[in-house]
Amino acid sequence: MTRKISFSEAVNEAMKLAMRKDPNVILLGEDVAGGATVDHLQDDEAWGGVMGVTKGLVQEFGRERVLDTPIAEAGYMGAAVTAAATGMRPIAELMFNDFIGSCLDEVMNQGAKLRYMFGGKAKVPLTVRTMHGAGFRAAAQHSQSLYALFTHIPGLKVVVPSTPSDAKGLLLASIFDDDPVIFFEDKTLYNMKGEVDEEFYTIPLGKADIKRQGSDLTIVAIGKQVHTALKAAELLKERGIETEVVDPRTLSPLDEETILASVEKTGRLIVIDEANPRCSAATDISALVADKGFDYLDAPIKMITAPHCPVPFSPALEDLYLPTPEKVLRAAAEIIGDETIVTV
Amino acid sequence: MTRKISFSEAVNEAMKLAMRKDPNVILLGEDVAGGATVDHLQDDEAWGGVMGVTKGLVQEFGRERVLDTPIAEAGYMGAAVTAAATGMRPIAELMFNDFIGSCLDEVMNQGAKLRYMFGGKAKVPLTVRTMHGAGFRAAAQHSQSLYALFTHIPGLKVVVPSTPSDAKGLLLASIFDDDPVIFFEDKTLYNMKGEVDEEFYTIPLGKADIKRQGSDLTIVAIGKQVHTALKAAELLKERGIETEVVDPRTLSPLDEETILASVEKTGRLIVIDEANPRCSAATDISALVADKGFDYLDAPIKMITAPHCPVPFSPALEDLYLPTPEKVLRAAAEIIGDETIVTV
Amino acid sequence: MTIAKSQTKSITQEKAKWMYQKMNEIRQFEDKVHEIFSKGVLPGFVHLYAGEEAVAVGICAHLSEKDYITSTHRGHGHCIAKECDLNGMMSEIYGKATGLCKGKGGSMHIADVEKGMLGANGIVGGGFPLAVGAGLTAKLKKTGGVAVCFFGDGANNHGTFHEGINLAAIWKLPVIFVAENNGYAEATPFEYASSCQNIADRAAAYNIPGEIVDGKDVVAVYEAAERAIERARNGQGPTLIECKTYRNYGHFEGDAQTYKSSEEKQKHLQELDAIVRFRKHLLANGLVSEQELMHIEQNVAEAIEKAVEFAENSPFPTEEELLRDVYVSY
Amino acid sequence: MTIAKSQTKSITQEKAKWMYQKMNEIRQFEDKVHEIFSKGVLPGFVHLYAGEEAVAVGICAHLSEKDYITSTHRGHGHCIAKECDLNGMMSEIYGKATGLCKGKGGSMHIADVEKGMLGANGIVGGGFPLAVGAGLTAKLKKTGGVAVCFFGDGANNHGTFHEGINLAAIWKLPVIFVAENNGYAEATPFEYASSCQNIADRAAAYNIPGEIVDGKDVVAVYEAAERAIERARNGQGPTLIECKTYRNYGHFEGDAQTYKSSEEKQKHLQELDAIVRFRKHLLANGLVSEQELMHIEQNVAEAIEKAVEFAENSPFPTEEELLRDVYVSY
Ligand SMILES: Cc1ncc(C[n+]2csc(CCOP(=O)(O)OP(=O)(O)O)c2C)c(N)n1
Ligand SMILES: Cc1ncc(C[n+]2csc(CCOP(=O)(O)OP(=O)(O)O)c2C)c(N)n1
Ligand SMILES: [Mg+2]
Ligand SMILES: [Mg+2]
Repeated sequence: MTRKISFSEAVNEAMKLAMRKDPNVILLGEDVAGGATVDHLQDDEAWGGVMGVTKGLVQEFGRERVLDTPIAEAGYMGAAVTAAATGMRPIAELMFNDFIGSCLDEVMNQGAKLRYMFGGKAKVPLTVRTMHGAGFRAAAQHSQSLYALFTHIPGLKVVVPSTPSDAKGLLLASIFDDDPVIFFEDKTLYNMKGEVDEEFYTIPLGKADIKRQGSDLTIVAIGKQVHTALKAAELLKERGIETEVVDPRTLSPLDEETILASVEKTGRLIVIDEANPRCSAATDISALVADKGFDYLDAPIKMITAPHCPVPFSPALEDLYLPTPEKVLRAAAEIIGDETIVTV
Repeated sequence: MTRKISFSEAVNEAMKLAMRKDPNVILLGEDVAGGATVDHLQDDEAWGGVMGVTKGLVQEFGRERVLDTPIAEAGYMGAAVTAAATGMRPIAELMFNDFIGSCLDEVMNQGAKLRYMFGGKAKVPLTVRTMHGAGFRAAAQHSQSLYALFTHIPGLKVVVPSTPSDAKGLLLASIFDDDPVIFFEDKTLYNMKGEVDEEFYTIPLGKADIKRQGSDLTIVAIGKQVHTALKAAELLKERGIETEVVDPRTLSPLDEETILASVEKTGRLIVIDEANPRCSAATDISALVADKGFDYLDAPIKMITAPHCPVPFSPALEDLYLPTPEKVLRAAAEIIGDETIVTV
Repeated sequence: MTIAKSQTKSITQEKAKWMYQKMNEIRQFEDKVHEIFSKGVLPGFVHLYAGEEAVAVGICAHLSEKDYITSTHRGHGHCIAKECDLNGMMSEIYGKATGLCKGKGGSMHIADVEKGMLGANGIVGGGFPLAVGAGLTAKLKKTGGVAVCFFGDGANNHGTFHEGINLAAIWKLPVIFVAENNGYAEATPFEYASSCQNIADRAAAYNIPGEIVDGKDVVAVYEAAERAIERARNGQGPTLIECKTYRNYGHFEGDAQTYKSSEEKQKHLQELDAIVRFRKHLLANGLVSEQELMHIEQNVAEAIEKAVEFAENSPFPTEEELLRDVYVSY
Repeated sequence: MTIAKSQTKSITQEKAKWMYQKMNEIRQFEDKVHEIFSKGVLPGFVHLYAGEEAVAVGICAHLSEKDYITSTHRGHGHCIAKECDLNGMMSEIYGKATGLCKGKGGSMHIADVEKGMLGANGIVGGGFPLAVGAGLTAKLKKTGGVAVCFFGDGANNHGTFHEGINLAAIWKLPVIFVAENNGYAEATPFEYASSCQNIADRAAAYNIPGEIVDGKDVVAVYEAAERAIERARNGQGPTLIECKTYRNYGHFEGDAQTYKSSEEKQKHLQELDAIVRFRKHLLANGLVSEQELMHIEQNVAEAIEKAVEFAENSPFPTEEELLRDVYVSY
């Protein structure tokens, strides 16, 4: 049975079901409960996460399995890596993905590489949940979308869901995956509602989802930008252009087949990625198609990304920083060769 | 006057000249001198860098300007950021680029963003010198080429030289640049010799160099892989194929014009990048051409990169990990449509 | 380690007035931001310094423009104590073009390098290495300046605490590490997250002096700072000062603060209020008259009103600012 | 803090033989690697443990397979003390398919998770958080196991030292932090890089016991470890043991070691040699006979020769290994 719940409720539900299913699933992070050792909060949380995403978990699973940590990202992330390698199935929350600067080694050189360096004699079933995304007026150090850094690193899987329902199924798949997964949650999507199945279900990592079918133009969009793509597709439809919107859902592994098949059908590709443009997921997808899908292409591949600058604080500037349907339309006009599209 | 010196001597000479020119230039890092406080090494080094690249600097400039640091990358890298912002012009050595896991925050969230977050009211004339590259049998945590991570981050400049002469001129330009620059030195190039001018000279950041002219095929290659490209070009010439080898020299900023002009001439592009393939410099350059150079292209864009795996220790495997002229030939055969090329 | 008690009359009348003014500026600035934020006008995250005024002011009373400070996500108080412009600060929090950072930084990144203020910082623990760098410049260039690193009890468990203090200690840099132990890091008690009883206890691990002061007694903070800064300026290296304090508001605006008990709040917000206590101290010691104090309070209120007005009437930054200041060349 | 002296006869005969054997295995293994490396046969960086045998062996003598250790770039000794297979180790160092990690890890990443050996580590300071994680599993799963983190004096200034020990302390995890203070990190003296006099002094910052032992006296190490491990197994949390030791070779093979004085080398390599001292101790206390000791020495020598032979006769990994073990699915 499905019912409408928010993105953050869907994430919460996934964790709850995972913890019920497997006693080895634990959660660690800063204030994932909050109020540790406060007398009146022994079995209750103070916060349940900085954005309330982990609410209720400490009540159900107790402070042994829902561990508040000090502000020591390297410490608890490294601990999560070997907890995973020695029999637990930890979910470690990196509050904002921007804080990876404090624990990249634990993720990149330990978690991602253990299995390979040990010749296959270890597995690291670790899920790192982390918030990303601009548009929250949170400025340069709390607004980045850093999934490209992780996608670059072999040994990691990278998931960026765009809807509540995907978030739940992908998070459950991530938690029960035997490799380290970095799971991105866009903070500006938390309040978004959608139909979500009550039951335990997983969505396989590495399978893209076609969020809209179309035959004239392919847009591959990441995370929240799937919604920008869908809005642009609506506007394009008014001009008679049928847009296919592909949501890769996981950047690593990437569902190359679905992307290539779509471009084979449409002959045109726009990639929307709100991250910075250089060495990004946008360039990654573009380069894939410029190689394996070259013969399908009727026009240049366009990328709609953030500019090459940090995320500005001022709302006036941050709004300019992000991709918009209008920017997509401009690119579409260019590759379709119809300037009137811009003015839809 | 030029004379033949090694890559590491060229890097050393650049630092020496910079320190002579400007008393604000200081050098910090682990064992950049070595032997700090050892009685018989007051004015002498124990090592002069783990690979000897900073030899002789402490003798000339003293321990006030050549600072051995504890193993505290976050500490000294962050210190270098504000030393730069408050009037020094530091060169901070990150021994292996793999160690960025210990100090990414200082580079990404502080050094790269200060100027922007402060509305332009600071500059950060910091140069981070760091070793990269596979082929040294140094295994997964000492062999990565992580320039894509840095190129992704706005506010940083990224330099990857391929010859002694470029290394010297680019390092001097980096040191006297007013923005933070990450300067990559391939450890397997240190012993490579080349003609280098004795004098102080700079090579502008953001200018590619055409290392070989050709009209049939463009190879853009990064760092050491320029030499793979040149070897492949020799082999291709035997088949009558004229290859243009473009060395971007700096990945950020990237000389888009030179790359696009070359592809306009040749109609074909191969990118060689020994880093891992996803969200890489290879995909970055490919995506650039798939957009702005699409109309020049006669064939798919090929990327010769490492596979999506950590760097293996075993020589037998590491040799398979790296790009080779043979792999380039295979790609060339494919996009030129002449299978006989492979067998050159 | 014993908690240092404040001596009398170490502070000149002029300094005392400055301190009282700055403490009031901070309190009123924060109360005003709290008020405006609750109306939904302000963008983003805001962390208020109200309650901790004695720390920033007691320390910065010794500093001049050649001295640097590094700050935290809770940076407004440090900015004001380091004499950043109130209009420019408020405007920055609004994201306006007239902000100290042209609206690009916001509350968590207010900076004024010329004033020696190296920025609020969105990264907990980010300030330790940055203070070391400013101290290194001071030492190498022999400016006579010092660098002060303000940090929270939460930051005291971050790796940069260890690396930064060790570096400053071995290089004998003129750096003062000032712990603002307000008992909580977000919703997590200091006692849970820290294996030490006092942050100052950790000074011994670096062979540097560690001192605990009542961080709500501005005179005590002032005096501890004096000792530390003298050591620093004399080339004797860093000191760690732990100020026991309390934040009057939540971690950020919107925090329900369920982790605080009402007795605790009551005690701190009323009995122990740093401004009330300093006011009494000044009057009791005849340093400043009641009239002068009221005059200061009123001037401050006006200045804060003006700052809000200035911010509200300022324009937002325009499009060309988006890609400016990424590099020196653009 | 005083340096703990070793008591007599805390060690059973059987244990004593095991310890003597392991110490000899380490010494001879490393001497052999040194010899082969100098012939240019071995690829990459190699960091030898010779001289520090008493530390790894004195600690690991208390451990079984349910206990975990984390190691360093100088990991051969830890591997051997944790009973990793000598053939598999040597083969790994050669980069052969029969290596413990199929040749993919090499000297800096030898691991055997089933034996509780969580890997040598190319990242200085990398082991602290990893040991905490193993300790966390032990606590949550109530395995009765402990985790030992071996680390160098250089690592003691890395941020992970601070974060890892604090975490283990607040969570009262069964982790033992074992400092191998050999006086140098690469070419940098401990005294220069560390603001503390002893690494064990830093234990106080985490409210945990800190103990200094003569790290070249295997009995002293054994006894200190016993106390710490008992505490850990009893749920009393972590201990920091500092072993004062010395590395006989350079930082890595190829290091000219200009930073060492010849008196220092002489003293350590001769007078203080841990194996010689343990040998004397065993004989003096009548624990093991001269004949038995010689027998052990000879067996070890043979085992090392065999290991080299095994490694040399093993094949290199083949192409399909390149992309295997990146993920569980391939
Ligand atoms: C590296 C990092 N981790 C986590 C956070 C999220 N965060 C912001 S403030 C804060 C609590 C800081 O506590 P404390 O240092 O005591 O300062 P206070 O807020 O009490 O002034 C946390 C966890 C962050 N900004 N940076
Ligand atoms: C994070 C990191 N920084 C620097 C290095 C380079 N490095 C390898 S070993 C070493 C010295 C380590 O010294 P110590 O911890 O005392 O161990 P020892 O070699 O003496 O056993 C250094 C600096 C590294 N591997 N990792
Ligand atoms: Mg606090
Ligand atoms: Mg050492």
